[in-house]
Amino acid sequence: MARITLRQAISDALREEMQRDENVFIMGEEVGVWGGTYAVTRGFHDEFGDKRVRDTPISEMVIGGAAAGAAMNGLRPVAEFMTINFAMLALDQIVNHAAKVHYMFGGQMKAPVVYRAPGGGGRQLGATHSHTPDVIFAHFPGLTVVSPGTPYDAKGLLKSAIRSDDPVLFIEHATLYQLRGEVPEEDYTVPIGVSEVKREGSDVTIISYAQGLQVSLEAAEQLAKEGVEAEVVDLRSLRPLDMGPALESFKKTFRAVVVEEGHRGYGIGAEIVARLQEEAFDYIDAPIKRVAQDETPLPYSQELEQMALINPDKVIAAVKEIV
Amino acid sequence: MARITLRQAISDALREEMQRDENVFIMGEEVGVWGGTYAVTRGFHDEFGDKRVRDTPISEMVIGGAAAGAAMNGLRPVAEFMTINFAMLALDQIVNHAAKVHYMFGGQMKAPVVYRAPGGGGRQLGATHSHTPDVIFAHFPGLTVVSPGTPYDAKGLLKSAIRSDDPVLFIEHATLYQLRGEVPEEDYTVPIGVSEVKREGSDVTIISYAQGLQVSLEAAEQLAKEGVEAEVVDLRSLRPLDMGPALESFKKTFRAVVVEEGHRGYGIGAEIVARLQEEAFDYIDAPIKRVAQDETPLPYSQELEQMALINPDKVIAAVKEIV
Amino acid sequence: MDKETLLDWYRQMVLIRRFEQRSAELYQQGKIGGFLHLYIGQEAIAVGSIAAKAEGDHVITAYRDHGHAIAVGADLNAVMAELLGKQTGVSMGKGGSMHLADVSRRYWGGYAVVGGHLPLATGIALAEQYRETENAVLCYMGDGATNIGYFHESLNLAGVWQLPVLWIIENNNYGMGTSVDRASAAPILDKAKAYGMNGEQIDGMNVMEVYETTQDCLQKIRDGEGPQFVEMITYRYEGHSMGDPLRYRTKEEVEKWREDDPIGVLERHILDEKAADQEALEAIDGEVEERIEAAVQFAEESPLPEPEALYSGIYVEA
Amino acid sequence: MDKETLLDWYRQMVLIRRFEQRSAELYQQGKIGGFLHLYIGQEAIAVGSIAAKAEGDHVITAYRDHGHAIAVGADLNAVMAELLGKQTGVSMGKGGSMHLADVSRRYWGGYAVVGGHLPLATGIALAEQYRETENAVLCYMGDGATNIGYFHESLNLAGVWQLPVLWIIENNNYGMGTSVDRASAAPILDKAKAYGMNGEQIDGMNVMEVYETTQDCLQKIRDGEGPQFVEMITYRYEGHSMGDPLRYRTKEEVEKWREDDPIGVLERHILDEKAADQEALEAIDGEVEERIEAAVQFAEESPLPEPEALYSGIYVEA
Ligand SMILES: Cc1ncc(C[n+]2csc(CCOP(=O)(O)OP(=O)(O)O)c2C)c(N)n1
Ligand SMILES: Cc1ncc(C[n+]2csc(CCOP(=O)(O)OP(=O)(O)O)c2C)c(N)n1
Ligand SMILES: [Mg+2]
Ligand SMILES: [Mg+2]
Repeated sequence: MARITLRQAISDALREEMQRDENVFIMGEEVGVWGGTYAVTRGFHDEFGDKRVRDTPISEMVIGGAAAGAAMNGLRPVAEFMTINFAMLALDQIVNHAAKVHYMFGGQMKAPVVYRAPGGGGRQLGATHSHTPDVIFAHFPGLTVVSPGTPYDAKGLLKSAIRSDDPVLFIEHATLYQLRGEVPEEDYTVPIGVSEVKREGSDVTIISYAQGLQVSLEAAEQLAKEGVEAEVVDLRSLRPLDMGPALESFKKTFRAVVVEEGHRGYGIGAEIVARLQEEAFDYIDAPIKRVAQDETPLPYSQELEQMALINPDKVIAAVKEIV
Repeated sequence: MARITLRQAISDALREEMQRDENVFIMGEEVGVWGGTYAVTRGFHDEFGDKRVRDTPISEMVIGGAAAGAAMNGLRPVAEFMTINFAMLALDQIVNHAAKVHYMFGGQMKAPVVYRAPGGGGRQLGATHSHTPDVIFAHFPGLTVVSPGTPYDAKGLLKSAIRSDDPVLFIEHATLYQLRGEVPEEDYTVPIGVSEVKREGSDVTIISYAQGLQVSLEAAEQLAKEGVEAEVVDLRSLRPLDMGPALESFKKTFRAVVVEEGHRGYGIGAEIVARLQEEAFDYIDAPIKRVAQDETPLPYSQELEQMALINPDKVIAAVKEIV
Repeated sequence: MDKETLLDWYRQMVLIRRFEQRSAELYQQGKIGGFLHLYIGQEAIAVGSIAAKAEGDHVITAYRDHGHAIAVGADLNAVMAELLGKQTGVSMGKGGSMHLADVSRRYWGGYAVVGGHLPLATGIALAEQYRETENAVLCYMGDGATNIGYFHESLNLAGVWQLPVLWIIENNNYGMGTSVDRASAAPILDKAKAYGMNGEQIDGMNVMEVYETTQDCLQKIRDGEGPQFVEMITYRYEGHSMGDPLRYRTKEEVEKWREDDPIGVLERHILDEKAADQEALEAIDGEVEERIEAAVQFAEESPLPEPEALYSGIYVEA
Repeated sequence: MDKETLLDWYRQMVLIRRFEQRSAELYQQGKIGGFLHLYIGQEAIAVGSIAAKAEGDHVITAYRDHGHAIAVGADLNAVMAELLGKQTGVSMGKGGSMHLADVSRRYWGGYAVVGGHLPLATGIALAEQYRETENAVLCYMGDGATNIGYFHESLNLAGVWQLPVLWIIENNNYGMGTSVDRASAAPILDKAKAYGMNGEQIDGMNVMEVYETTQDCLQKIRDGEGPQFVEMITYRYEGHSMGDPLRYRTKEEVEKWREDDPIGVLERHILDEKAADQEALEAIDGEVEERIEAAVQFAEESPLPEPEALYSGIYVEA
């Protein structure tokens, strides 16, 4: 197995799916000639041409909807929002159209579209460009929302997303693009809606995903040096949400910390906490902690921004409060 | 005190504020000649004229942003989204512009705008028109989100919202417009960010707001007949969120049910559960329950739609599971 | 136009008119819930334009969607059953009046968010272009919808990519209570040029004109001239939806428009051309009446959706 | 144009140019983070148009906002400090390059969501109309921004309400790597008519022309002719932001545009008109150099924001 970056993993998944199925095409701002703002689709325009690598105007609403429409009419579009911040402009198309047509018309149509959207803070892009608003999309039934934390999962989940008959929002974390990991050469998929234990441990359960997963794994390594063995569960999919591995782990450790990059209030962590206490009430030995982004717009200043974001130290501190 | 409808309470608050401060004006689709889709601004156009009662084109994005811009430049706009479903089109203007300019520009400007938005299900409007997406707005720091459950609170909170220097999303529940309650003649306000016990009880704490509050109060009445005294806490504001009364009550009852009209997953209730277990861990005697909308797009069929929505029976059932 | 065609159009237009009138009654009786937007007055548009469509062409519209459903030939019983929220409805009772579709007839349905279907139309057209077919999309919208961002982004993208879409503006003079001049900074026709389209304005009360213009436009699209834009002037006689206080227009205005009633216009044409006599038309009216009543009966007798339906069909992959 | 004015414009344009070049260096040194969008090549637009504004007029733009900040007269030290994320920055280090504002000069700042400031501009103008002042809003945007829904809704509303806004399109030929013809279905000027505006296209590399046109437009607005629309043709010599792979244009194209460099154009005009000699211009260059270095020094020596700043100022009412 090669060790490739998460960027490469996504790029490979896209390329391989485009080679496999000629109904798969990509569209979005700067995906073509530019090669993708984050260089994910570099070389695609040369390889696949104008028809299958489509630069769009700056028009998020129609990117969201045209991709859905093309999907309804038989294609397999992968629409890229340059960043998830701009996907907020397409919210209505994503959660109110793509996610609803199958149900609302009694099953007459489906919208197998994939929306790719890089997000996250930590790059000094200021308040409007640094969102991790995953939770607001995950709130809506009908949409599938996944967000990988490793190159392996990125490639496998993206393939599943493209092959899925349902609309999928595929959230990438821009600070993970450089992350390297083992990825097989041969075709494989990672199932949507299946969480996974990424590190075993017996003292505390850390539940996270995407960039939070990497922060959690780092925290777990440091904790191990201090004799605390954390089990790290990667949600991978936010909807459908598979609580299985998290519950199983929690029933073993009796303690949990949920780690996410988005804002704490009404965030992903809240749902996880609620589910744990609903479904494993008898196992709660200590308050379930949340480590999340502070509730402030993200400032430009690097020093201030970093204070607001999650990091391994914050996870370690939360763990120590309960073990 | 007169017993007036919640519709009248909102209408009165608007009228009185417009009379008090000439910088207050209203804008939105059909607020003028039509008199408001839900008749909230009936008569306003005649009373205040074109300048202060402004019909707009069907353009939610600019409604959201022009109101914010006018607020930045000294006015006190009350912009109406015909329904909160359409406010989703203005998400970026609301949470990324109105809610951020004060912070992002280091305090140089403020955006004292009020967005009114009726929402909710139960009227057979189908999947796209029946949202209670309160949580997705409440997730963002910088925005204030309130949603009253009684005529008294509606009037008092709307006045506070209009007088606030911060952007406020004021969520109305369309099925509550006919609800009657006592409202004083004289000027008063209800503070933003202050929860309130709406019914006292010692056996279980029911935490809710807006339409959920009414459902909860009805459930509490029936429970009382069976000897269970529920304390009902009304959040009123979702951001800032005042957990005080809920915590106090919970520390007395050791049991809680959170009731909301929106979808369960990643909903308001999740945050309340997370906060209760974080801040009153030693008092949890039973799983904290959530009663919320099922995770399905809302169907048109009345029978199916009602199944998906909350009602007193569901609240009662949840309470009985834990008392 | 040959006699059969004219009579067929007459039949369809009367069918839509009566369907709408009957629906209004059912709404008053509480048998239909939610919103109900009647197409009365605009029948010539759906009928004339859909008559011009080829089999492979697509249709998509807003919530005022009964007329288009009937014109594409959706099963009348199933359409009525949908309005009553029944299991047998075109959308299995989940969509209601605003969300009728019949994908088997390439009718992608009605959409309730103003302008929300325009991006979808763009994408549906993109798929046809991608597959290099000759098929086009007929995308209908109201005058009010031309002011929303969706309109701009969709027409622009269609222009840039030269997608096979015919944008049909059903200008009935109002978006709810707001007249076009209070909502649009320029006449609607002036908007076409901003997207590289010529645009045409026609009488939407005249089914023959609607048919011919639509045919021309579709031909242009198939000839590779790119997306087309037609504004069809029409009027809705009833309120926007049920319960419209109608404060924004006068009775006189409505009466004036009645002189142009699209069914009246066609009827006069048929009689003038001697394509049929009054009796023949009345026979059609009677036949329509029967079909409508049969549809109502079917709908009323149909079962409600099974409770499990609530939870099924949220995802294709369960 | 009188001599002082020409020299003042020259000074401002060189100041912007040098500020941008210096910023690029600081970015390379890692002292500026995030995105940095340089205004090099477009200086004539901010300088010429803002010179035409009355004191009460407002300015608002997108993320490519340094030029406008300098042209409105924002404190150069505070602007540079903002880029370095310092407490002394115009936005207290919270905004960065993309979010410079100086509300004391009615500069509402730069906004990073493409088109996101257009609705705000509309509202700012509405407030002036509401108060019945003569003040207008100069709202700048890129060519790429004309394709987003915000553009449509904002220009339409401004048209319907006849708001005092001057929409200035800085057409620098590209939105990131996408040329205008790959992004807009029609020439940008053709978009004005859809909002009931005439629209004008001018040479954005000529500060005199920019000034005069802006003055005319503002006069029209004050004369009650409603919102105005100007497309100013320009070019950005640098990449879109730092790290642009520049695959979408040729070196030759860039070189060709350099012949029209706005500073070169003005310099030739000054020398031709004998408003000043080469020496006088060099003196200005030197003076600018000093101001820039002083600003860099100020910014570098300024303190970082206090940690508490993270949590303050989220709400006006804490
Ligand atoms: C985005 C959005 N905003 C507002 C509404 C409420 N609304 C429903 S129909 C309508 C008027 C639309 O007018 P027009 O496009 O002219 O169509 P018509 O009803 O005349 O057929 C409005 C404002 C909506 N459904 N969606
Ligand atoms: C809504 C939105 N979509 C995409 C982006 C990413 N983006 C930033 S600048 C830009 C290009 C804008 O081009 P133009 O309006 O011509 O302005 P210029 O950069 O040329 O000054 C894009 C696509 C964004 N900031 N906001
Ligand atoms: Mg209309
Ligand atoms: Mg540009």
